[in-house]
Amino acid sequence: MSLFIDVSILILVALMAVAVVNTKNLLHVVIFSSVFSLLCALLYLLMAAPDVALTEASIGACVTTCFLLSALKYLKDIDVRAKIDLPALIVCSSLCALLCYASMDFHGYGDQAAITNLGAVDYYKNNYGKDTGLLSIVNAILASYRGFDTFGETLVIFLAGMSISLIFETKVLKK
Amino acid sequence: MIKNLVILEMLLPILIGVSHIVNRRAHLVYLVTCITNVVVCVAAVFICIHVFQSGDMHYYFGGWLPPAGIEFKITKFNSVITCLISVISTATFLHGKNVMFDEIDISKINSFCGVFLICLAGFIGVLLTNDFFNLYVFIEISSLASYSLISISKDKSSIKAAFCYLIIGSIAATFILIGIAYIYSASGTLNIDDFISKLPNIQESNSVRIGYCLILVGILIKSGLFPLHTWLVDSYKSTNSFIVPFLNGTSSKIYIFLAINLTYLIFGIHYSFHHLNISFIFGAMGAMAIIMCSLAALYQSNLRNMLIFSTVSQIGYTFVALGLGSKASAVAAIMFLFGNILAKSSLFMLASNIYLNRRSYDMSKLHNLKSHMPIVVVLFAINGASIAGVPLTIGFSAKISLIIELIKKDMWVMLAIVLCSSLVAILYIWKFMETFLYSKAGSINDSKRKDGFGVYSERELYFPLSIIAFLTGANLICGVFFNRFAEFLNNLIL
Amino acid sequence: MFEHFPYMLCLFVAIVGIYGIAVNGNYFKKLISLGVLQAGVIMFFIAIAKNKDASAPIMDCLSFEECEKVVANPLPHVLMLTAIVVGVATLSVGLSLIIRIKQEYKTVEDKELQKE
Amino acid sequence: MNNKILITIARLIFPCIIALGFYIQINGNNAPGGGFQAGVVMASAFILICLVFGSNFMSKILTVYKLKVFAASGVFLYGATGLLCMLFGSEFLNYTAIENSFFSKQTLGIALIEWGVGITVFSVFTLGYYMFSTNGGKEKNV
Repeated sequence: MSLFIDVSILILVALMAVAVVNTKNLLHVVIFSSVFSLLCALLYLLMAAPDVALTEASIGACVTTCFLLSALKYLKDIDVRAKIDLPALIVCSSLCALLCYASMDFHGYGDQAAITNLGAVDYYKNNYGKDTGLLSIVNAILASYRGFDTFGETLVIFLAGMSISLIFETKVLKK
Repeated sequence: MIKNLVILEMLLPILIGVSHIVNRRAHLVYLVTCITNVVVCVAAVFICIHVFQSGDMHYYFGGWLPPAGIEFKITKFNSVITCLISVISTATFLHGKNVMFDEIDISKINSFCGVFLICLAGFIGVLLTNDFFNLYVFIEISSLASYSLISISKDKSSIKAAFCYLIIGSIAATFILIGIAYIYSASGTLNIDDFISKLPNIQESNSVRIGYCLILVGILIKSGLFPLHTWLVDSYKSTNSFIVPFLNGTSSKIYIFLAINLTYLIFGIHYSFHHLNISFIFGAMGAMAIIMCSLAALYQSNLRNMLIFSTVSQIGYTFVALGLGSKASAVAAIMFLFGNILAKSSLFMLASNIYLNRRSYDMSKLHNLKSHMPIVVVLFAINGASIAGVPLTIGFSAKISLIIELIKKDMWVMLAIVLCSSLVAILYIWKFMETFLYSKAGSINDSKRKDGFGVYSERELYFPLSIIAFLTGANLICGVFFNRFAEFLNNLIL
Repeated sequence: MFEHFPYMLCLFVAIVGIYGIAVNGNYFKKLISLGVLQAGVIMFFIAIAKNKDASAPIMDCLSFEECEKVVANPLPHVLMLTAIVVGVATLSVGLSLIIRIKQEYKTVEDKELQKE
Repeated sequence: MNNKILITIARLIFPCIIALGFYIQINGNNAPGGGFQAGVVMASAFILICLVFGSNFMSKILTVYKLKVFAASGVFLYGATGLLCMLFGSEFLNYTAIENSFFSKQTLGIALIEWGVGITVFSVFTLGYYMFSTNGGKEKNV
């Protein structure tokens, strides 16, 4: 039953993705991308990933939509809709078929005997409490086991801030 | 103690780069960045010596052992490349004081130097890391930093080039991420050594094969191989000339290192050349790169465009050497890598100095350079010779070892391509050498030249030229002692 | 075949993102399609991490043996927190570049920008 | 934008959002939350102020330079915590070195990390929105 719910939400998300890509008016594209992010957040919640759902909802829906809407002030709304581009369609569908064929080797969706559940994850499950004293395993991995990844990611955010201020301040008015 | 040096080499540029936001005095920021670069260079050399004496070094972040935590693995190969990257970044910074203050306005220099240092730390991270997802994070750090570095220049088309580079770079990084997803789901681990030990029993599965191809495609896009090189040409053509030697020496060359690492060290020669035949891909794209871009370089009248197209054709040589699938061909590819990093970065530095003197890259304005800047012309000749493959330089020894490999594998068509393209390389280098040496009748002679609107004569550029002379000297030393250099490279890859 | 269906849908969303980047001439829509591509990849990772009727990887006590429960694989969740934030960082840098392009070139269409 | 309704609502909501942000930050150890989500929630509070009261009012509270210094201090806090662990003789980012009686096992180091991330995310997203809405500080609308 839960597989059926996940698949139905996934189909909804896929339809919304097609809508985001094919809409003509830019304002509609921004609204659709916000709805797309919200549906993704719901999907992650159903797939037992509340941390990722909270992040996707807050970053994907809230901040990205604020940035896009405030950037729309500079761009005019109407854009000509691209007619169906056949070569691109063929290449993309063949790539999709190739990737889907390769994903047949995966463990089934939700299969607990998957190889990804052995190895490092067993180590995390057995001594997250002894090592870090946190209840949430995700935050234990995020902060201490793979803390260097999070440091790199903080750097990415810092770089985004610096790049925005570098790119915008062209002719800074001397006060 | 040496283990903490690895972290110093990695963390010092980040913390100093972050702290540049606070102080606004441009000259102080420039000085501090130069010192940081020199310290990183010295640390890299120490680590390199230590690794050569006592074998590989492992650094476990947070004290967690590999399958659980993230690990840095410093082998001979990546410690030597780290030394080279930090030498190039130090040389760019020490040489580029006039160029930087000329091209970038004062208010942006402190953020520029901050982003530059974080970009350097990102490149060092890409080289040293031994964890797939950490590799993706550092690729993202270094490319996000290079998008904003490229977008700063007086020419407005650099903004458009930076945006195209952002879109193509993000697609490449997302391909690498999908590849990591396939490899993670097939092997269950993110650690590279762990994956190598698990590879034999999951070789047959499709997801490892597709994951390998996706990561390889992402790396090829980022390294600027021929059909996927448009972002590289546009962004180097329009960006400020301070950053081009650094990016040419590091950004595309690091992804060539990743390609060598992926095909020869992680997946091994047997898997990549017998299970899936990538020698055809490398050979075909490399050959196209050599033909198309050497001819394109021939028709350029702009000095910098010529250098950019010759860089793309040099990348083609490296991938032709990589496509042959034997250890000796990998050594030839690394030799091309060394030669291109040293010679091409100094050529771009020379071009920026010529721009300082003549205020243009166009051939019509570069006549009779020998009377004003004799040293620049001599250095241009030596480095051009290394690119074209004239004896006593790294370029020559790389071409010779490639030709030997081609003859061994009796690929006569490829041999013909390599030979005639090195002839074309000599032609387009000589075309610019000729304009430097002889003054055209109608060209502006020195009496009428308007000195003074920011034109630098050679007397003011002695210090930058000594930096370039140091790089050229390294190039010559490695070229002259060819056999010791080849044997040194041989034991890089065990 | 049916239990691999979620993976295929996630990959379909990623491919729709790539198709959007290739087809749309407007730089703004290219950037949003890039966001769709990255969202597709994040879904793909989270689909790998799912276990049958698993709950969130947040435990009730400090040792796994005492409060045993079927838990989703926490590692891809951590990776995807990083991937989401990287996607937003790239999007905001791309957006600032688009605004500068609009101010310098007065247009954001690919065809008109190629002419220069 | 001196619309009375919006201003009164904004005055009411702002402290609640900030409180929610702090809750997510502090409760990150035992519930879904942490540095990134808390930083974004607090940034959305300041985006609300920028929308309702105009960016002039906003630039009085948090100028661009202050936001940049906040972002730099967040990353510095992260790096300094890692270096602190190295000073006590263990590897980079190994928080067992800075264990404390009040905080159980590694929670002191993890709390410092999360605060560093929260500050950086908050200041970068607020700076980003301010830059987008006022075109880099040049068009300060009301």
